[in-house]
Amino acid sequence: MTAYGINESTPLLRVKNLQTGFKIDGDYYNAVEGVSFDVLPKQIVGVVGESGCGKSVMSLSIMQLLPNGVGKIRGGEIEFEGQEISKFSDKKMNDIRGKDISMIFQEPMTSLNPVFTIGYQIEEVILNHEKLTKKEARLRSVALLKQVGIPRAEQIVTEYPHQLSGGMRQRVMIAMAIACQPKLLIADEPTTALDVTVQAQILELMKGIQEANDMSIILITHDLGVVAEICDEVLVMYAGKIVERAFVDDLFSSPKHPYTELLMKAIPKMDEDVEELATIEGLVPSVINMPQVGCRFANRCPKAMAECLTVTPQLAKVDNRHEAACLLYEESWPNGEKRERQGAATL
Amino acid sequence: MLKYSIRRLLGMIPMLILISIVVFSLAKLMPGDSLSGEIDPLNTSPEYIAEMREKLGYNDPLPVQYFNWITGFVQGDFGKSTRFKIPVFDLILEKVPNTLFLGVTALLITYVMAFIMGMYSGRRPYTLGDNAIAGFNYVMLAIPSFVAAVFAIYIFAFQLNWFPFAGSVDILAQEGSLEYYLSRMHHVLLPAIVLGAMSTASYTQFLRNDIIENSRKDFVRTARAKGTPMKKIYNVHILRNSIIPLVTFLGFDFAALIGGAIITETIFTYPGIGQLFLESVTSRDYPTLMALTMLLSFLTLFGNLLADILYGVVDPRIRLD
Amino acid sequence: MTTRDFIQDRIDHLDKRENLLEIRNLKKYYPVTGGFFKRTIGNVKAVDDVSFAIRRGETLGLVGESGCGKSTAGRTILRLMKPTEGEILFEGKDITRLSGSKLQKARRDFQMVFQDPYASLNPTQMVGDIISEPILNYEKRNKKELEQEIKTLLKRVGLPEEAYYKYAHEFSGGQRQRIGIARALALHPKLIVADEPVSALDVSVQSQVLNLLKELQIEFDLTYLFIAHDLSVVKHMSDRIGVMYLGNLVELASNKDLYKEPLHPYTQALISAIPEPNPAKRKERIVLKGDVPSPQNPPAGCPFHTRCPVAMEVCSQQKPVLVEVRPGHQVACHLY
Amino acid sequence: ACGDDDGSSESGSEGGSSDGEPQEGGTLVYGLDAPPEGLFSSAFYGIATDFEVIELFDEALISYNENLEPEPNVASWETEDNKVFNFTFEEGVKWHNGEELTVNDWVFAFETIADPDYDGPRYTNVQTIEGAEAYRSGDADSISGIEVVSDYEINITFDEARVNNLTNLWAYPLPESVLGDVPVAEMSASEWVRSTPIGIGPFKVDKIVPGESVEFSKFDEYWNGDVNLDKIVLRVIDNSSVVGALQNNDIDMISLQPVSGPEVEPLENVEIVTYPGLTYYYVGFKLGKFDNESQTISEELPKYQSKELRQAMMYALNRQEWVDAFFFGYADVVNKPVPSSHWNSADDSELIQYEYDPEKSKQMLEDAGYVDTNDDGFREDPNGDEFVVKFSHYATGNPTFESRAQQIAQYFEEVGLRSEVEMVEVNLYYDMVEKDDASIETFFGGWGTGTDPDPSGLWKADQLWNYPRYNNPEADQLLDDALDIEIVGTDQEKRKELYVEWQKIVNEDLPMLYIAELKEIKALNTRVGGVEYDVSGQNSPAEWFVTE
Amino acid sequence: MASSTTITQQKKPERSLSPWQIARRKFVRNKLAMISSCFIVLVTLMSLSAPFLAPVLSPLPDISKVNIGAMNIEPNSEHLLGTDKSGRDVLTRLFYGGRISLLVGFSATLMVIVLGTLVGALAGFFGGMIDSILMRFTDFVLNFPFLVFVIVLNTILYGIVDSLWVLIIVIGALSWGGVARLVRSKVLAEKENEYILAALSIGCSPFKVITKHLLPNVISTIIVQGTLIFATMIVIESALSYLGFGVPQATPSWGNMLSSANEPDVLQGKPWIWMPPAIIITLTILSINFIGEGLKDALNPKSLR
Ligand SMILES: Nc1ncnc2c1ncn2[C@@H]1O[C@H](COP(=O)(O)OP(=O)(O)OP(=O)(O)O)[C@@H](O)[C@H]1O
Ligand SMILES: Nc1ncnc2c1ncn2[C@@H]1O[C@H](COP(=O)(O)OP(=O)(O)OP(=O)(O)O)[C@@H](O)[C@H]1O
Ligand SMILES: [Mg+2]
Ligand SMILES: [Mg+2]
Repeated sequence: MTAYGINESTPLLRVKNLQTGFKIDGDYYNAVEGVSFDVLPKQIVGVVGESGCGKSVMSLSIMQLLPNGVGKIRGGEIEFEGQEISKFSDKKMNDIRGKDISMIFQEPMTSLNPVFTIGYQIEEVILNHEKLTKKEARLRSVALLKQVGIPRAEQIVTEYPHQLSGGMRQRVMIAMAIACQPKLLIADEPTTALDVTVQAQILELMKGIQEANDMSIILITHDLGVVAEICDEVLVMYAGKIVERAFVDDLFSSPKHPYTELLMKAIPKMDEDVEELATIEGLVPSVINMPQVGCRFANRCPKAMAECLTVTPQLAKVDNRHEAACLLYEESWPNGEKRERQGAATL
Repeated sequence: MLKYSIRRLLGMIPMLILISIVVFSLAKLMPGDSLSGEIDPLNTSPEYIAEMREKLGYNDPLPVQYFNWITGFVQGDFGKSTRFKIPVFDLILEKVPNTLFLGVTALLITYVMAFIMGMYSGRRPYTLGDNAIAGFNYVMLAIPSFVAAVFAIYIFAFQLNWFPFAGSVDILAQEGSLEYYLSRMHHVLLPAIVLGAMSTASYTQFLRNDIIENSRKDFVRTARAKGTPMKKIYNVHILRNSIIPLVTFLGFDFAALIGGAIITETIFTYPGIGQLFLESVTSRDYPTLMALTMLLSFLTLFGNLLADILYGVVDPRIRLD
Repeated sequence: MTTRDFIQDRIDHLDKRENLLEIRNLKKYYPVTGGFFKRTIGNVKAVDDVSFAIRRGETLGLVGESGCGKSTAGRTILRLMKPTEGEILFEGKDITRLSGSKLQKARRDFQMVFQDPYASLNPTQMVGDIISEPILNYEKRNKKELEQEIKTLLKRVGLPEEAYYKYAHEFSGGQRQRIGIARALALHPKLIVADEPVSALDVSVQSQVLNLLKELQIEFDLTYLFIAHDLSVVKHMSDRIGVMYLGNLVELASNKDLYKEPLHPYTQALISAIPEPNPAKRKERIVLKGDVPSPQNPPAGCPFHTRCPVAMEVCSQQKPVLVEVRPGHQVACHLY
Repeated sequence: ACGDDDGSSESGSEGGSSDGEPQEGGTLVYGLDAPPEGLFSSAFYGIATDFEVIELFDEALISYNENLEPEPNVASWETEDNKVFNFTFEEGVKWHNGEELTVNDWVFAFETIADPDYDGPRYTNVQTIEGAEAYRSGDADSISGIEVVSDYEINITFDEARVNNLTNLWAYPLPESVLGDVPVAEMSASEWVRSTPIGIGPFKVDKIVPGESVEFSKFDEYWNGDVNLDKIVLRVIDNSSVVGALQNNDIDMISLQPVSGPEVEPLENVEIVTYPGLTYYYVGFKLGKFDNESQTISEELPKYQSKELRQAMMYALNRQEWVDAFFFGYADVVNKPVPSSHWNSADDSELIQYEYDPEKSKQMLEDAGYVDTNDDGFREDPNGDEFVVKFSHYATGNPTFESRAQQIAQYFEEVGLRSEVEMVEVNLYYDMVEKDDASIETFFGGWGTGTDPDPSGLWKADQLWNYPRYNNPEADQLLDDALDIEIVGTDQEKRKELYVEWQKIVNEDLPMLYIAELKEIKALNTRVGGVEYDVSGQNSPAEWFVTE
Repeated sequence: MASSTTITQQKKPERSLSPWQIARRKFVRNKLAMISSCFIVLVTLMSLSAPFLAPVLSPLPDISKVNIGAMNIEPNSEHLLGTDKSGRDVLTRLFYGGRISLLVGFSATLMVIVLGTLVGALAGFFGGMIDSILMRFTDFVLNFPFLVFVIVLNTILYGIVDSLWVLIIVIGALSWGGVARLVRSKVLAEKENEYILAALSIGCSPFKVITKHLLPNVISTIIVQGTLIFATMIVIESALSYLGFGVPQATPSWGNMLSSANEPDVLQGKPWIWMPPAIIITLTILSINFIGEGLKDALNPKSLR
């Protein structure tokens, strides 16, 4: 894997060639196929892509929270602080989960257990990892709630999730996630279910906490706007693979992969009047009939060439600030094999 | 909650009145009365029967009879059993402890068994153990209670001789002694198991499915992400949620068990409300029959209320006011 | 005439066209029942005194946070619900009090596109039946002809002819939404209320549907009431935009005016809260405090004063009314 | 008097194989296959089951021998005219509460039963005492026919001289010492009747678990000799469990239903004892309608008026086969409505036997004009109309009843009479039969008789319970004569002659087809001894014993 | 070029499977449910053909006749399951009994489903006053002690109407409450789906909305419930008959065949009389439950999406 970028510090998390599959009718199908990336300390990495492209599966793989018996890590390595954790037992993972890496999810409505008080649920994570008395844990959770900007924290700890609004629940989730000062926070679409104004509040909050706690964040979203707002670096995923990786500014100023490009053109902009939006025809292939060779985006790609169906592009540095997996770039051809031009035979 | 309960209790009144009218009309529509079975030249004469009919008010106009009955009823006077010649209230009171004991034992067995099996199956779905439990439960669900009772007596009382086949206690045991209570336990066990078998099976499957379903919920993923061990997740997070519907069944069970006891008690000759009920039908003991019917209706209504209240207690999302 | 010219032409002529739909003081309250006897113990004021008009061929956008009453407004206007108060005039005719078969007849002219592409199609019906049903509700038709017509329609909304024989569960969200649009179009209605038609869709698919809706508008001279919570989508689609907050219309202006010069503090906050997908254009953001109050007991005075960064004394006492502060730009705020 | 061919071997039979030396001590478990109602007082009980319990702790002042003739027990008597009786009590007879039994307890019983508030069914047994009616209607403070001579002697005067005054008389005392203060209306519900009853028998009640079991223990002050057993435990068990319970030695003795007989017979540890019963079954014809107001038969129904038809139907029945199939040898075919064990029962040699003879039956039907005129395989009536024997039977949960009825109908069909069976719910059934409901044409019934051999109550034209509405003044006269002291005096032989005469008439007239009389069946564990039965019931429990 | 062929294959026009067809496929693949269905079909066929089968299988095919000479015969080659106390062939009676038990079960179920669906759908769809009235009435029916009502009504109507139909009507009339509630809640839930609103907006009359849109989507629930109710009805029939309050004794049904186990001699001594009905009831209920489970799986709407 080619290290790129300017930051020389050692990565907090290093994912190498991750492959995660699901058992469907007895066979395994990979929903994440050979994903590699680094997360550096204090970095916010955004992951974008259409629904079903494997963002959640990838993050669940890191946490080893894949559904039991159905989902499985089938290859690759996950290094956290230099430790290879992908083969850890559940017990060993429990020491990491919630403490070193924590996670918040998309649905604040269902991610909290409806029958326990807010206080109990925050204390649980604290008591899981630290030797504290109940009382101390309670004090800590009140403090945490205050930190995430919840008014009346002393009272809220005795209340149940259904008594809170969606935004407040997401704050509770964040409080829970940062309770043990984790080094890495994985946020899987944390604001998708929220209103714009509330979303803005939550993003603000996450950014603030990230700075205060010096943690890294993997922020999963399908909203390019959100990425642009707070991320340092972006991974663009398509059909289980990373198709582009870049610093935020670079990605938006000059997207390299046709997919990224289209994605950005498809969003209506506030300050521009376009009569017609860009569209991507067709659908993300489902995990069961994923093309095994060639570029997975080829059948939807306006710039596709004949080779796109036969040659699998590799994620490679296409310029010094950008990685992409597209045969338009010579670097993406496997084995450094130079592309033999065959005319402009587009599909 | 108190206010809610009182309101609900008051709300039952119209329903109970309606039921009482129907019960009364039905009883009156039934052919024959408690005296038509008493024709027996050894004991009785036609004059006696005619006289008793008059004395018991069977010849009054129906609204008068209803009014007399219902006014007495609300004052706790359920009338006098035409068969046993004692106040129905006393009669029922005499049988209630037995039925209650049977019902509570059945409930206990049901819940304990359902919890043990359900939690095992829920944690390990589609394993051998789960399949075995499921198989067992399907058979339990399929055997009607009277068939089960007959089989149980045949096998456990006669062939294996493990349990007594009748009665609620060994008369020789001294009341109050340990032996007495053991004997009661011994007597109640088989009917209780039969009575509870069906619910045990359905609750087990229910709990299992609920646990499986809950284990796929987002909050379980959250708990795992917090580093909570699987065992605790099952025993605390999931169970606490799965208990909710199960606990509310308690309210319905309350009435259902007593209703279900009719057959079981009869087959096991276990002297309780159920047996009394069936006998009062066959012997046309209307005061008893009507009182029991009202009691069962009330219990059903009360069970519903109880279920709702329990729901409010165990599920923080429900607020009763 | 190119499309672009056509659109320009349409916009130019909009001002001169008559009102297709006019809403006056529309209110829709949901009763909140409680107690054993199910008495009404309160009201959710989902739509509280809203007035506006839509001209023929125009697209009016409605934005606002979740629960502010957008869907309720849309559904009440289409008389899928009985309004609590107010008047709905369609082509000058009062349809507020219609019911039964009269209402059924009137429905021909206004249709709806729904938010949830999964829940809005009957899973037991074949796509062909879904789309032909509205027509058969009003006319007796030759089966063969109708089938051909439906197939043409399917093609028009970008679905293959074979879709006719398929069931909804075989389609993706975007395709389902196209089916929903085809169903709405089948009767050639004059007005279409689109209730968050793209909020359940992916960005890539969203743009397909938005483009389609725009094309169809021109082709069939449709009038849209376009509801969405995403301001940028609304802006892309609409000629004019209404901003709703807690059942009230707080601002109504043309597309351009609203973006360039939002007058209401809520609109300002809303616009600033939209994540800007261009890091180069990062801007100062107004972050609102707190959550949307419950519509069951909305705050007295201006509904927004609890979260308003510039709230004044008067805001908590008096409810501002919608006034035209600039030509074509109405706002309900004490600042103006 | 029990002149049955096999009767002697059964009547007075003794139970248990351990008939050797009586042993002291031990507990006997007595089974009941239906729960008692809990009215454990002879004055109040309603069903036979309760009486079975009462018999274990109480006894009557007068007992009956195997010919159902009264014998002195606690009381002995003298009379000259069958109108005034002088009774003398044994002295030193103790109630279970230690009080001594005196004639006042008997008077108390009479007054209780004659009380207007009395809600039991025994008034007929007191009614005939002079002044009882007046006492009951409140016109008198005491019953004038009762004269207490001393604590142990009492004179009782009846309203008229009858031959059966004694057998009809109420013969159980009530313990005034405990019930004296209880208002009569509350007596049947009082704990003295329901939970702590006392009597004068060899065992006293220790504990009652209602509907389930009763525990008795030996009464040390029993007046009449030694008591062997220490305890008797009475247990109620379900019908279906009887056989199993016997097999497992869970119960020592129980009354069996005939159907259980064949199951119990092979059991090594159980012995079956039978003795003649007092119940008989019949198929009745509705010959008329009864008017309750005037107490007369007001209307004659034509369908079954032909005696030849009835006799032909009798010949059509294979009663022996039927009895064997459904009663397993625990019943005998009868030709008369008087149980064979009664002293007034006619010997079979004097009666028409109605042996099964389908050919004769068919011939008789032909002769009577019942021929198949339309070739449908069934006979029409003499007018050529469809003739259907509509046969009603009561229905309970017991499926055997339906088979029994069906089989009888099949017998009729075999001689060419089209038959229909209708099963009617039992409570409804007796109502319908009693009210002469039009849908009842022929019906199945059973009567049990008491110790009094007089059949008047069931047979005379002015009696409600004469269900066939049999109206034969000649026969009624015979019944009246047999009770008329002017005619028969105290001569039992003379009475018997009249009864036999009567039986000959009804034997020929056949207002009902007599089917069978039942035997009582008891199952005894082989460890039980000292038990004896005859038609009057069992011997005193005092004599029972168990061996280990 | 594997991928391109799959693409062309997918594009081939074909009439696709309706949700019902998918459900049927899933159901057919469910082994347990299929075996159970076969069993039920077999039992039904045997019951239906009892009059034809009886002369073949038994020397005593007439079940209405008592055969005094052939009582209590143990199973042998002539009487495969023996004879009962009336000398009637147990196997033959079992077949005939199936007719009654299945008939009662089926008719009562039909009645329950129709009544329950009607009440539940009306209440759920229209809501408001109609809902209140119907649901109060349903509560009333539900709260009524079932057994009393059945026994009493059955006794009252005895002899007035053919008792079999009395039983069916009584059971049916008293058991629909649960279905009504279920259908109502299902309708309420389904009503929330936008396609109902869509149906209204395209001009469907309320009647059409209920019958064409609402019911087809509720029907799977009803079908599943129907199977379970069918089982319950068979149990109720046999329990009532067992207690002597059901089908008259003369008509064999599984329940009243079993009631002979009540007799002291049969339970212990003649198991061949009561065990066959006991076993067949159990197996039937078991099969129906399996079918119900299978249907529930197959009709699960989640699998459609
Ligand atoms: N439990 C599962 N069983 C089978 N397949 C699954 C499972 N979970 C996810 N998948 C498949 O894995 C692929 C990736 O899913 P994933 O949830 O990671 O998508 P995502 O990018 O997070 O989408 P979204 O934006 O909708 O959350 C999808 O095609 C999905 O069908
Ligand atoms: N049937 C109903 N009964 C009672 N209250 C309702 C009902 N439907 C909606 N409401 C309430 O009315 C308010 C407005 O709802 P509405 O659905 O119109 O909002 P919305 O703006 O469309 O929200 P969203 O963006 O979530 O679709 C909400 O508070 C909602 O809870
Ligand atoms: Mg996801
Ligand atoms: Mg909405």
